[in-house]
Amino acid sequence: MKIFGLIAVLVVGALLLSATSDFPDWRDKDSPANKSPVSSFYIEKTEKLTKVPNMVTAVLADYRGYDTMFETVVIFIAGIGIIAVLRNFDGPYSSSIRRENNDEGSGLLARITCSLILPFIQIFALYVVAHGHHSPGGGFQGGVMLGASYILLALAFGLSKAKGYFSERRTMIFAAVGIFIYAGWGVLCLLFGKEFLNYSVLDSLLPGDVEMARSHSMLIVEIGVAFTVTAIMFSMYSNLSTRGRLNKGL
Amino acid sequence: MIWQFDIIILIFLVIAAIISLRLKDLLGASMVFGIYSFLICLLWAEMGAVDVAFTEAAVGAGVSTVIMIATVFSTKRRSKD
Amino acid sequence: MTEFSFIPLFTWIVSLLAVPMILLFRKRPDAREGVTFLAAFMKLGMIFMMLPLIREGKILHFKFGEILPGIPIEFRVDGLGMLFALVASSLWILTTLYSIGYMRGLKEHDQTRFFCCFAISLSATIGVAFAGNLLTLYIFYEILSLSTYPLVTHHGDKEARSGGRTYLSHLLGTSVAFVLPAMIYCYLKKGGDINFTDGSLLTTNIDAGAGLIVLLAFTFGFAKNGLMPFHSWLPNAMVAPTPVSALLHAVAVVKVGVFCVIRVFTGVFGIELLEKLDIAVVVSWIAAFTVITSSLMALSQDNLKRRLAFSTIGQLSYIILGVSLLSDFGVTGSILHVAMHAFGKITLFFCAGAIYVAMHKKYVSELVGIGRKMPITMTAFAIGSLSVIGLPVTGGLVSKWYLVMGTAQSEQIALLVVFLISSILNACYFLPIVYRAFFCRPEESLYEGGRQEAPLACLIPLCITALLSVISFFNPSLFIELAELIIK
Amino acid sequence: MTEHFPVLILLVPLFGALIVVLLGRERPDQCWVTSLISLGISSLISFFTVIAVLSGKVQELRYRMGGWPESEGYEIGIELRVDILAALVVFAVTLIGFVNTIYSKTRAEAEVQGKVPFFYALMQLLIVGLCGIVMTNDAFNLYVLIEITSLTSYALIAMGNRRAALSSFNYVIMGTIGASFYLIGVGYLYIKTGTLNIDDIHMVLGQKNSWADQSIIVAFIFIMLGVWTKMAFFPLHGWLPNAYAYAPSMTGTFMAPLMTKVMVYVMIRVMLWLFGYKFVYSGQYIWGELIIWMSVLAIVAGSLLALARTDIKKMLTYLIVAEVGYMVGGAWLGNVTGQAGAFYHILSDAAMTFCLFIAASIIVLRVGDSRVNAFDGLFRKMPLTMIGFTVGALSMIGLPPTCGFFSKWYLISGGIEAGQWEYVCALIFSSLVNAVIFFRIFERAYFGKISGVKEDHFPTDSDANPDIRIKEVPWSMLIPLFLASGTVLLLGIMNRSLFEWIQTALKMMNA
Amino acid sequence: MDPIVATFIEENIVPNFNYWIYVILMMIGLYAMITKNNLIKKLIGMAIFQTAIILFYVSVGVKDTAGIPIISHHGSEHHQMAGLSSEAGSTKEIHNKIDKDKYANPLPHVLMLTAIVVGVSTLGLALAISQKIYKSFGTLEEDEILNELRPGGHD
Repeated sequence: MKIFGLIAVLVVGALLLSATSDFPDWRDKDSPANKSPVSSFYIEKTEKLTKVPNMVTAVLADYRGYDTMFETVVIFIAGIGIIAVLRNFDGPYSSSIRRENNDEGSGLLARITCSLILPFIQIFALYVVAHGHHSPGGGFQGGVMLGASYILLALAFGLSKAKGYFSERRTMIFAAVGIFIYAGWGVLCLLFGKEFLNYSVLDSLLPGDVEMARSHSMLIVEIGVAFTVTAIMFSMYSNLSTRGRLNKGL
Repeated sequence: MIWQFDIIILIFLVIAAIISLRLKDLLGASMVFGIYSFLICLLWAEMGAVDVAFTEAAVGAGVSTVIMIATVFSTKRRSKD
Repeated sequence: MTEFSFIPLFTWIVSLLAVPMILLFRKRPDAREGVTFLAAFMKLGMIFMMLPLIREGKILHFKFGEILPGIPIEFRVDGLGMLFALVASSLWILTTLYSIGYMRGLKEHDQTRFFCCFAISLSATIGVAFAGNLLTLYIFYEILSLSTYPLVTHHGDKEARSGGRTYLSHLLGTSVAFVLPAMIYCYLKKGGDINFTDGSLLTTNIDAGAGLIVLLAFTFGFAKNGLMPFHSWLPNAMVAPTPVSALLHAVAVVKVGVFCVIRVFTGVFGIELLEKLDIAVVVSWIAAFTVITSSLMALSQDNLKRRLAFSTIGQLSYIILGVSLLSDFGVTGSILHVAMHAFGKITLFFCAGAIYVAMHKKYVSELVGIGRKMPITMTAFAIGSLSVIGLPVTGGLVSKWYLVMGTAQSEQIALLVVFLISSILNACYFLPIVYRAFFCRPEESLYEGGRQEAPLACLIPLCITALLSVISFFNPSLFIELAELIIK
Repeated sequence: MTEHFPVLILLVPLFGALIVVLLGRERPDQCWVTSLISLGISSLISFFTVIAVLSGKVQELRYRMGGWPESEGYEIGIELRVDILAALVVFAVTLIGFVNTIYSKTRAEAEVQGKVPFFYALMQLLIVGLCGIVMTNDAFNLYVLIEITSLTSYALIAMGNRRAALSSFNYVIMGTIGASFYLIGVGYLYIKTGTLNIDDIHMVLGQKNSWADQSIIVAFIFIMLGVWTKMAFFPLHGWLPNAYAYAPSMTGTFMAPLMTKVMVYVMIRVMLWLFGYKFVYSGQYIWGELIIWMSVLAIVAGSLLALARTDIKKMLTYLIVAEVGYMVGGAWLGNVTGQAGAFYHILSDAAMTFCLFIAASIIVLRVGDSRVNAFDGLFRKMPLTMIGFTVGALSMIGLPPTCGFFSKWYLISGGIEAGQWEYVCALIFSSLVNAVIFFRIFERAYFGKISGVKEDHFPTDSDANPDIRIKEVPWSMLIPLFLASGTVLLLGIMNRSLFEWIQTALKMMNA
Repeated sequence: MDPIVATFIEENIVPNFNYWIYVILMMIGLYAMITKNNLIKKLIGMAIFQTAIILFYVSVGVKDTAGIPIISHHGSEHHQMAGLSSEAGSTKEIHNKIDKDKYANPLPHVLMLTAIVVGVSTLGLALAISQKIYKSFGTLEEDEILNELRPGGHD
């Protein structure tokens, strides 16, 4: 087995290395990928068409928004997939919400530190979501940070306390609603008579002109992504850390 | 855009990857994998892919390490290889 | 010349329509058999309706649907198909009568299933007889194989199952393995149609090697013709009840095999092309080998039905041999032999079944002096064996005469010798039975009680078939006429 | 309205999945109804899409996501592209999903206790992913959708027993390797062409005439390896049999017919649309012959492995491996007949695999034994089920009225046209082996001793044995079975028109 | 560093170094996925494998002389001052003409965001499955699991 694996790996590596021979140089600004009309269109026209200086956000949420919707769906699938595989529901459904006497969680110092920094983490996460147009970040990164803040809460104060804020039912609703916001916004464009996710028709709905309509729609879409990612990150952690029993954390 | 950094980080990457795969203690392996993710996040920041770096910092070094450690805690810690 | 007509379709479908009725009357045997009779007579009636048209040289023709590009489901009634359909459907009536006597006499189980499968297989046989292109032929051929499987394995015990396994594996395997690719090859070669019009492959530039391979693929692929080395399903299928052996393995199934081969020779390749390529002689030598070998094997069989089976293999190879001579007399003779051998052989099977019903004897060695107990049966047996051997006052002589003429016409003296040797062998394995049945002293057990014939339902059909094979000697004109329609 | 059909096909099940999750665990019946409705609507829409594409007004539907126009001849955004082939496959996918939902009504309750909504959500998302794969015209979007289908199938399979979990883990490893290889291939294409739209990549490769570039060849090899891993082409089939055999029955019934077939479609798509006839079939690369031989190997090995199995579902899964060999070989024959035959076989094989899996699951459920001798005497006990099973089996063997015969016909004609006799022989061999396999089963079902019936001389005689009880399963399982077997026959009957549509569509690409 | 060496490296090593390392990382990950015995180790290998591919994609989009793909106005003004101060137009013009060599290619970044998400989703799901396996088999070593299945007839 090991030998077979080694041979296979070596063959694959040899193929790939042989292919690198006729690649354009690394950092070459005239490589086909870099001077192709597509990427130059993104770089040159983005700000004019969408008023979003962060091209990555623009491409992510507008030009290839269809991809990003499915990216969110992938996260969603992972979340409900983990529940479907691992979760074992014992007793009535509501029992997973009930508060236990939390002898869990970590020491006093950690709790105090967490209670001090958690607000800042969450505020920063919201900032990342909202400011993704102008700076690195966006719905996904912000969502992950928000979810991480809840994970931190669970680590410090025990899972049951965290579940008090973010029960399982609520995580599911949040996750579904996030995609609802995203896809629903696209369907709104459909209802206005243009293609799916064609934000430009919504300028009648949103303040500002067509470009601002695109920009605002991106913000809304990113918020949807943030909803889903936050919920799923937390439910991932809470299921994996308790073998799907959701009774007490690490 | 300094290629010296680039090369150094790449070399460290390979080392981190090998270590994390050779450690018999799965907890340690997960830790080293976190380091690996952090290194690669540095690499991307250095290559100008700030969004990717941000995401990797949040996901790779953050969440995926955490869930991996969670799994290690709830299963066995030592592995045979 | 060819005219459109619905009659072939009705002829094909009538026995199919009988099936639900039979299922409906499963609890009332008389009504059930009544339905079967009705269907059989209607079928025969329609065929007689078509007969005069065919004799005028018309070709009835019906097609519907185009299941593959350029290939419809197509019925096309010409002399050959007419003759075969005539024989099969007329003998179906007799067999139905006979099987009523047999099945009830032995209190067989699952008679409903038996009659259903019988009806389906008959309609499949008619479908083969009237098929207008290779695909239709193939489809009905497969349906026939599948629908006869329950009949062969009727008893459901271990022996029957193994027999059925051999049966299905041989027939299905060869047809899928050889016929299908050969058929597709012809389809591509001809550019999208495989109808039976004379010399249809003649238009294409096919060379001798490919032609030989395709010809052999067809000849072995239609393994129902019992050509060696794919013959062993036939003796194994003798585990079936005797009516099944009688109709299917003396008339329908095996004759379908040789019928397909005749179609391939006359319809797909065409005599001229075969003469041009000069490849048919290979087939004729394989057939000759089969004739001799099977006759020798038949000599050593003690089970009566197995002996009949081996003799069937030999007689079928007569037909293939005759058509592979490519001479007018040869082809006519082989087509005639389809009918004549049918009459003779079904008589023999009926007699074997009657003996089994009356005396529960199935081995040749037990038949010493049985002539005293069942004279009528054994007389019919004698006539049938005369016909199969090809001796006068039976129709067998006519067809064999034509076959011998064919060998002479195509200067194949060696094959002529084969015919003579095999006739002697046939005599060797039939006449002793008749002789010992009548002229030897039986053991005492056979003295008490007077004559002990099988029930009338069994007796009447075998008398009729024996009579038919005598009549067909004095008045074979109808068959000859139909057979010669193919030649010109 | 017509121009929005492609995206609606995707959106309806997507929203259906969300609603199902929101409904939650307390209302399994409403979950079932929701997914039934959503998949029904989606399959209706896809049916109308087929009509629209056939009606000739629009040869193919192109749908620009976000409505971004192309600049300098390059697509900026993501584009959907539905021609007749895609429309047919999408219709098959949605229809099978819909029918399988009917089947799952009773099974889902029984097999995934308390997780019904998640099952239905994952199932609908899997349908979304498959439809997206078929319709998208963007190489990277294809990757994302492949991952969606993979993740959903990992989860769906792992919902089964412990064996299912283990095989699902192997599936995760193999599937990730496959998808990542595909991603590598796309990356190599991107670094050479600078675009991700399939048509644009094809155009750029044609312009630069960079067919012979090392990296393009490597890209092709890796994309092929990835796709083959996902479709369980013979040497890479290791994950498939256990995964589909141990998955919950209602999962296996619709995953077995769909996943491999859709990946075969992706392979044909990549070969003809992305790289193009000139590159794939040009004589300068040896892979043509090689892959034909590999497919021969796949067919023979798959059939023999299936012959060696006594477990029904295992046997069927190995038959799938053999069928994949059929399609890969047919697609690589290099003539339109072969490609069209392979494509027609995608549809017919989906139908007959669906039929056989449903029948097998019903039998295993009712008899409680997954080995072949579960079939003893079933023609008497469950006649309706056996009728459905028989239709599927005859089609698998390739006997005339069913669609299996016609797909074999086209594939063999393609093989003869291309002069690839080894492929023809492999096809015939496998159909002979299938005949052996299935007639072995029929014999058992026909003569096998029925448990609980007094042993008389004729165990199969219903007249003599009045105490044989007919025990069929509820209609919610029989209706899907009959729909499937009816589809098998229908495809066989209307094969000609289907084949001509497919042929015309493919001729355009090969020109 | 010695300039000659530096130039040598810059000429010959740098242009393909990223690609080499990506291939090496990918081989490491693939080898671990295929041959490692522990399921968690397999998953770590899988994560490394995926990050290697991401590394490849990101390396494709890199340009020297290019910064992050975020348009920063004062940055471009700066460039205006420094470079072609001759036509110091209104900021509108400056917005209109954007030198695309100043910004990295954003497309690979977008694709890789998606790829990272897919990676973490796969990882989470696979971890869940491995926990289920541990729950029913009591171990995460592949050979032990197979040994336990052996009497059950594993093929």
